[in-house]
Amino acid sequence: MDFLNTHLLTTILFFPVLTAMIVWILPSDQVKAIRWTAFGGSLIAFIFSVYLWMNFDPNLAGYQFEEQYIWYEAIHSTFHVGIDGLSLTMVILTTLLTPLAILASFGIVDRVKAYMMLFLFLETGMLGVFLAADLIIFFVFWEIGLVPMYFLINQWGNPKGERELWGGIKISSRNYASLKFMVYTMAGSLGLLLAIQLLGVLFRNYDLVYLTQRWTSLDPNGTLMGVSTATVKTIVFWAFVIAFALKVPVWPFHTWLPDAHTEAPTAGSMILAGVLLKLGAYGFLRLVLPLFPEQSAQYAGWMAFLATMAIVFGAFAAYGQTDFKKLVAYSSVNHMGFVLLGIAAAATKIGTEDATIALNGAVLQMFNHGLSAAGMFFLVGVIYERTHTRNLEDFGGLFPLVPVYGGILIFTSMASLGLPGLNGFVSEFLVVRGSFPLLPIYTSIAIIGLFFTGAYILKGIRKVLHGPLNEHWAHGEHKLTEINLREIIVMAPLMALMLYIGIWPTGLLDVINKAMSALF
Amino acid sequence: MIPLAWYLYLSAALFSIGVFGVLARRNAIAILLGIELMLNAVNVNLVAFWRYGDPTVMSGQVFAVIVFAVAAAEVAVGLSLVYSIYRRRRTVIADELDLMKW
Amino acid sequence: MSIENLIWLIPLPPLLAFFLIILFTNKWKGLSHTIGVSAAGLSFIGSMIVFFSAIQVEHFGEGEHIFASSINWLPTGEGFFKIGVLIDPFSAVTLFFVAITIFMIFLYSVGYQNYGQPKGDHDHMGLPPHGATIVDEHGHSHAVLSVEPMYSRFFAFLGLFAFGMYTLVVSDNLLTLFVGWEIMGLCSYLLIGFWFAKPSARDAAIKAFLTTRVGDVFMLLGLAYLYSVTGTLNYRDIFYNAEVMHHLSETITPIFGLSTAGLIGLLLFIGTIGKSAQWPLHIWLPDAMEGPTPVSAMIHAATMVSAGVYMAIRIFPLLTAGWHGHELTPTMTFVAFIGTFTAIFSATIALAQNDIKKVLAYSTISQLGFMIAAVGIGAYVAAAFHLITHAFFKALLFLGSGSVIHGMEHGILHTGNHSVDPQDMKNMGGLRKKMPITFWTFLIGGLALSGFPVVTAGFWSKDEILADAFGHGQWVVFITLAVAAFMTAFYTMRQITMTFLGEPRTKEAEHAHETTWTMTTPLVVLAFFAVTFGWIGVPEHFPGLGGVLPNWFHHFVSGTLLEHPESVEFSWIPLGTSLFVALGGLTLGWFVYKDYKAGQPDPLENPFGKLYPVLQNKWYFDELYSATFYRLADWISGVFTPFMDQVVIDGILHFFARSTGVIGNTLRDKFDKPIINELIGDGTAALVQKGQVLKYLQTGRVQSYLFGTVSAFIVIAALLYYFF
Amino acid sequence: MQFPVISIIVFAPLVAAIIMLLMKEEAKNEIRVVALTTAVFDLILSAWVYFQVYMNPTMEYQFVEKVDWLPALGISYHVGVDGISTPLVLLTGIVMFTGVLISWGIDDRPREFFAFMFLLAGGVFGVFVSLDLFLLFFFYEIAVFPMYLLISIWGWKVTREYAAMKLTLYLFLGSVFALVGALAMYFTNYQLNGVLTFDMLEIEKAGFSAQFQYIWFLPVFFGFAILGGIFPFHNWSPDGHVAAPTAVSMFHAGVLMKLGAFAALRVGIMLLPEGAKQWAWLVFGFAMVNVVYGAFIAFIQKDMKYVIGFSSVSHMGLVALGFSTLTADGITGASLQMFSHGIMTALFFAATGMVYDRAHTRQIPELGGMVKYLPWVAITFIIGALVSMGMPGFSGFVAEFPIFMGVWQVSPIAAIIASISIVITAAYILLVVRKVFYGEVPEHFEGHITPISILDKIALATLVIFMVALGTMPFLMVPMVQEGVNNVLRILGGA
Repeated sequence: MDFLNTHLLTTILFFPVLTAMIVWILPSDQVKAIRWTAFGGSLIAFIFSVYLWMNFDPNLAGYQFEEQYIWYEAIHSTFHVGIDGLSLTMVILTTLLTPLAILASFGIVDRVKAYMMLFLFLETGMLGVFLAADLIIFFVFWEIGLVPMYFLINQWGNPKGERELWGGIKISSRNYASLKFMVYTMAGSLGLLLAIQLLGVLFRNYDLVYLTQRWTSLDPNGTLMGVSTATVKTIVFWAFVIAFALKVPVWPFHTWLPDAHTEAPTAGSMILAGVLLKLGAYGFLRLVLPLFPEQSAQYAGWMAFLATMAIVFGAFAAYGQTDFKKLVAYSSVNHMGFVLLGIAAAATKIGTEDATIALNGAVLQMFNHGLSAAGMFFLVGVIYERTHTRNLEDFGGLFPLVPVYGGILIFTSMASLGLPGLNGFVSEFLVVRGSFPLLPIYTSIAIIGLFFTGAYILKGIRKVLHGPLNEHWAHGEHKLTEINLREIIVMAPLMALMLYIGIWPTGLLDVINKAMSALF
Repeated sequence: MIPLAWYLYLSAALFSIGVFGVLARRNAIAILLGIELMLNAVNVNLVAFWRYGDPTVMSGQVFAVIVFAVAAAEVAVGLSLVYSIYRRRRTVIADELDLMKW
Repeated sequence: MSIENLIWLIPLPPLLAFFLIILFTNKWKGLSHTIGVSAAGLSFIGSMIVFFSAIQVEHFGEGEHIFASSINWLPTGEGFFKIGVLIDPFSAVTLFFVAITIFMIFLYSVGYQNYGQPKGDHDHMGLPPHGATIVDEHGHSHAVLSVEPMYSRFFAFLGLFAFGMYTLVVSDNLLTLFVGWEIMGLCSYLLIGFWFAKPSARDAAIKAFLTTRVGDVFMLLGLAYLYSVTGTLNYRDIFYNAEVMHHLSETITPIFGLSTAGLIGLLLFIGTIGKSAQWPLHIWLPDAMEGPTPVSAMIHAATMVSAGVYMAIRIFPLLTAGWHGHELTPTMTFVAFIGTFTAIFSATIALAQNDIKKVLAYSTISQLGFMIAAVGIGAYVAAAFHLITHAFFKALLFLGSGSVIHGMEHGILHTGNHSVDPQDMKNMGGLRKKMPITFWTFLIGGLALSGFPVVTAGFWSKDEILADAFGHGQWVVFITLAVAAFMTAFYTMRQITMTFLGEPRTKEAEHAHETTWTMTTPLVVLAFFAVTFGWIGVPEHFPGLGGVLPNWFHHFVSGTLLEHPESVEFSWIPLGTSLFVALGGLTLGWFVYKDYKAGQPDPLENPFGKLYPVLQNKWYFDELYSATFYRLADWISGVFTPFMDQVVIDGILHFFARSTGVIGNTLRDKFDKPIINELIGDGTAALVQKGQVLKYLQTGRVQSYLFGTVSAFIVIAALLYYFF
Repeated sequence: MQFPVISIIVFAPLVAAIIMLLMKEEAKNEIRVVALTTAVFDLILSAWVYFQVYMNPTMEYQFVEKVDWLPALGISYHVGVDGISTPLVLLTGIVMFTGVLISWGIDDRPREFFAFMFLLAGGVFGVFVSLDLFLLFFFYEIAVFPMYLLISIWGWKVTREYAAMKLTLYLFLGSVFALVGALAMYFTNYQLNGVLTFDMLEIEKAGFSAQFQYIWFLPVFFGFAILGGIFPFHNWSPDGHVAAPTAVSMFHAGVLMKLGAFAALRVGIMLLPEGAKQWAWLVFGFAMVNVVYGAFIAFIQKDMKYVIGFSSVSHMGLVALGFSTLTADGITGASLQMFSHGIMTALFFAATGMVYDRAHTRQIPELGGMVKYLPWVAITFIIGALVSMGMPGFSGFVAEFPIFMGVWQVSPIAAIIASISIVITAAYILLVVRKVFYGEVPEHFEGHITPISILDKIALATLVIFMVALGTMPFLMVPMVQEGVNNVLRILGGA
């Protein structure tokens, strides 16, 4: 126990890897054992993080449970992990969603072992980003996360579908999607890498706290490498922004998302939308705002513009889809837009009450979107497993066949629509409330964008559940079966949380709020 | 006493005969003999220079002795080579021995 | 238990009922409705306790004389955003009528959804029950109504709805009001689309949700604005706080030069437009009649829509900020215009409708227009008064119409001719004898709606509105409303005549018969209030009656806000007008329709001529919208966005991918192979060639080698000799 | 006189080679066993050396042995290792070991094959450890010469003569230049200090005139760098890779190219620091070309070995780039990159070889779905791919990151340009992985693909372990490298 108290973060961080190793030594044909081991492992990680939550003291500023080990002294980088209210929220989200995702993928039969191992590695990758207190460590995990995702999409993705590229080159769409995802994101993080290197060259140190205070205290009129500090900062700022914007993803860097989502396996999409997208937003909060207050303030307008575009066009695009999963995918663009809007607004006047409110909203929105998006993707997966189609036109009037599923779907959709009383509303309201005084125009447009959120959500329900029953699914071998217990168990915690946060967000928000007040 | 030059003439003559033998004769044995002559010519030189130089320094004679040894070994190897070739090719005519060609 | 805690508890029972039914008792219909009704009953009792303890408080509403309690909800930087409950005079009276109506709905639903009837022969979830056939002891098989397949679910939704409405009423701030507001939006979506398998119902549901949402987003904007200006959303902190209001009304915004208060009020009011189905967002309400007749219809026609007016009255100080009793502020003008126009506009449509529910729906819109107009001209007490009376008699009318339809369905099942539309008034007539209770209650409701003098509540409230309009010198408003009132009386009478009077125009109408007690009891109760509730608001100076009863309502409600509006002094003109329009409309309606026969064209068609189809088609507003907004949205989402994503953005990405390949090829073929290889590389091949030539030097003859050696030696020696 | 571990490491392969040549041709298995034992023995010893140095990293050379050889000419047998060469010795041990495992199945004159390979190995070891210029050349030629035979006899029928000849010409050409430079140093040192010595530690202190260094740096550096595959003298290497048999390619790309880079550092930069400073910009420029150019060309190759060959060009360019920055970061990174790339590319060639031996084609479009039959190969190849795209958590990142930091200090623009290669690398390597190992199997492969042997698995596993270990725990290697680099910096007069 004492060891646990001193090494809690590393335990949480590497427990999935440990589990993966155990999974590895299991014989490949023991599918059941493999599944349950993976699930159990991730569950234990979650229990640890709950324990972390219990022992976390929201009133302290700065990192807690810090650990620091020698890692790579040649470039003055140490393995430094720590946690504050912001990362705590994200850690909880990650460790909560991973077991659910694994449970959700019990249906997988093809190369289960590899699949589960990849998933556990993925979890470690994501956790690492949230826990890192050292820029290099941050980057390491940031990139590591890509690899398992790439293979999950590439290998367990939807085998059907072909994508016609230029010059008549045909490529199976899951390859297209995975490659696009991988290379695009790597290209995006290139700027990040270079920027990180620049910082390292300047300060011979990668510790976040140290970097922040050194970098922000640079003489703005001075010069770096013969270029004026302001210019350098601006360039580095954009390098960071683009890297994170790609991941969020912000319009117009979002096109990889629908492809990746549609091709990814259900659980993959859950994690992708639930956690991976948050990495970008987290980057904004953890690095961009603290490191570049002036630049952020200066270019907040642009960020807000992009955010608004994401909200509006995300909604429109979602409305235009006939593929259920694509619809949900675009909804992620739309929702994450609010996160960025909040961040951008906060950037304009960092430290004011409005800014704090906006940030609270943004972080809570990250958490909420994690819940609802994961839920939505899972539900899409549930029906896809049964019908093997995602085309909305093929459904219709399924409600009588699957009342329970229908109920869950409507509930989750409403959460994602931002219905008051469910989690989405609280965060969206906070964002709007915080942003309005700071960026009235963009906020107004964004709010009006909310209308279309409603439109596409209802379209989804309308096409799937309502309307005259599509007899094709009514009987015969196509008969649609009701959502089963395992799947309900996956949804239950998500729905419970949506409701709880919608009604009583105070507990969670309190942590976030203190963190935000301390951070900025 | 006899001037040094005479010895040199002698050895030069011997050497020339040796060279001629090596280049002109077609019989491998004869070529070997030619080589022997050349070596001995060298010996004559060495000994003569020793005698007319500083007799206290023995290096001249030492060299001569080494040359004897080398010559002996070389004859042995050479003859055995010739013999083995003869056994295979039934000839000792050097022109016909062009195995080292490409 | 203190009143405050009790208030907290009021909304909870229905919510509990919702979850209980959804999660557990879905299978057992009886258990479900027991839970539902008793939950509604609990809330009802609670509300009554609160209401009556409220009216016993002296100077209720002034300063601390209210019931309020609040708790921290959202941490915002340093402080907290508090939510809580508040009962002030206005919310007290609202609570009163809400509690009654909701309880009645629950009760009514039991009968309306055919509890106790057998399961339908071929009923499906999502479709209205088609009826069942039973075989009695004599072996005759009768067609009887069948129970709703989703009976339990219906009560669950009702519960959720009740929760929303109660939350909205008891909340002490605009945010929780918005919460309840949206939850009701969801319920209206669920209830209108209750028979989701009917495409019409499904689309109507979506239409309702989205149309109201248009208003909601603006309302949310207003909320954000108000919150960020004042730092709170609490009614008392804003509206009951002089210097806040002063500040709001003094500061000027860039938009239309409105004052901050005005702008915020406007934004919030757009929410009202959506919720209360005011023009131009009125289109959803008539379609909402697709819901299970008439309960869901009555829910969002009689109850939910009042939420819009409720808020409009709540934010009255914002709307009227900077108004000194004379000419209206821009915001007020806007509000008044919307209200008045809607009143007359939808009244005209109601004239030409044949669906018994549609008529009521449009009359509802029109009556709401009255209230909004009242708010617009600064007479919020009148608005509140009409809100409540209207709630009673409109609920009554809807339930009555439901009862009628139910009776008609009896008839249809009896004759077995399912082609007959049980809602079309042309198929009715003479139901007076068949269903007496329904007839009398419906009559009362109808008279109240048309403002039949003195006895009915509708008269007093409508008269007060007209009086205020006149008293504030708003001639346009006054006249328009008067005309609208006239039309109201006319089409109400038309409805009554076509439905109950005269002779049955179809066999079905002949075989219709009275409905069960669970349905008639609510009718009676509501009818009682539809008559009596008016008498608590009789103006002092009203001839004769004036002194008899104190104008309790005015005194009580006017305590809601800081400055108490003084009731306008009496004048004969508005009174005469309202007397005239009510009676005139009624009589005219009766004369026109009293001998209307089956198959005849509607008597109005000839005089109206071309105008008639326009009215029937609701001035083509649906068509207009679908031609503009819907199409635009479809184009953007279906054409423009895909183009931008897949062609433009992805195109750029692919361009990079391709150019990499191109560069690579060029480097390899144009530079690497030809230049690098040739210049530095392929000495190789040539050198091998040379080797081929040179090998001939190697004769393999010992002597030639030796010869070469010697000659070389000689040459070198010669050279050395020559040079040195 | 301490235990001469270095000499044993160096001469064990040579001795083994002689032993094998004396054995009967038919006794193939015995020969293989001998080879394997020697390889293991060397691996263990080099690991031991590595461990010793890791325990106390110092700027000085360790395990130094010095014996006069031709005192008259100042030639001595002088060997020792420092922080930079130790990892390379270990690398050679690993590659040698895995190489033997991989080529276990060679059936065409295994005796000669292994003999030559060990000759090569001995030479490589020698170069890495020798502190005497003459000795260095001596081993250098020993290392280069067997390549010709190995490629031209056991290589790929189509291009082997061409490739072998090309390679030999390039390398000898290069070494000639370098040799001239070396002799120039030798004699100039004699003029300056009146001592005839090839001992590099002496020559370091010679204090050559700046003029002299300016002149002689280029021939020396590029003479060796040719073996490191520096632009524009890179073309021999892809051709050589393609022609060479698997194990030889592993040696070739894994170790031999490092030989060039290492010698270029040891002789070029460390003995002629002024010249290095003078010409750094030129080297920098050429290295930049390597990096980007190699990546671009690899992107369009259809032959697996060509892809890997050109990726080696690109990665070795990073090494040269790192050296040419003359900064602590850059050189550290470069040294790490030498190790990392050695392991990685050895793995690549091993995997490719395994695929080729079974599919009899290296044309990427013709391959597919290998993961079904060769899961080990697939997985290890993928890990290699991650390394080569500089994925954090693997050795590639650990190595490339400091290089880029060094480049930043020289020219930010260059850093940005060079970084493009990372993305391109990711793209083409992923394409290879996807096409070769995934996707559907061409039907004529059905059933013809035999699983790999346990020895192959051991080999692959060994390589992977090192890549991951270095990637996740850089502190296992970095400190000693830093010490070595400090020594270089001391000479450069900086840091």
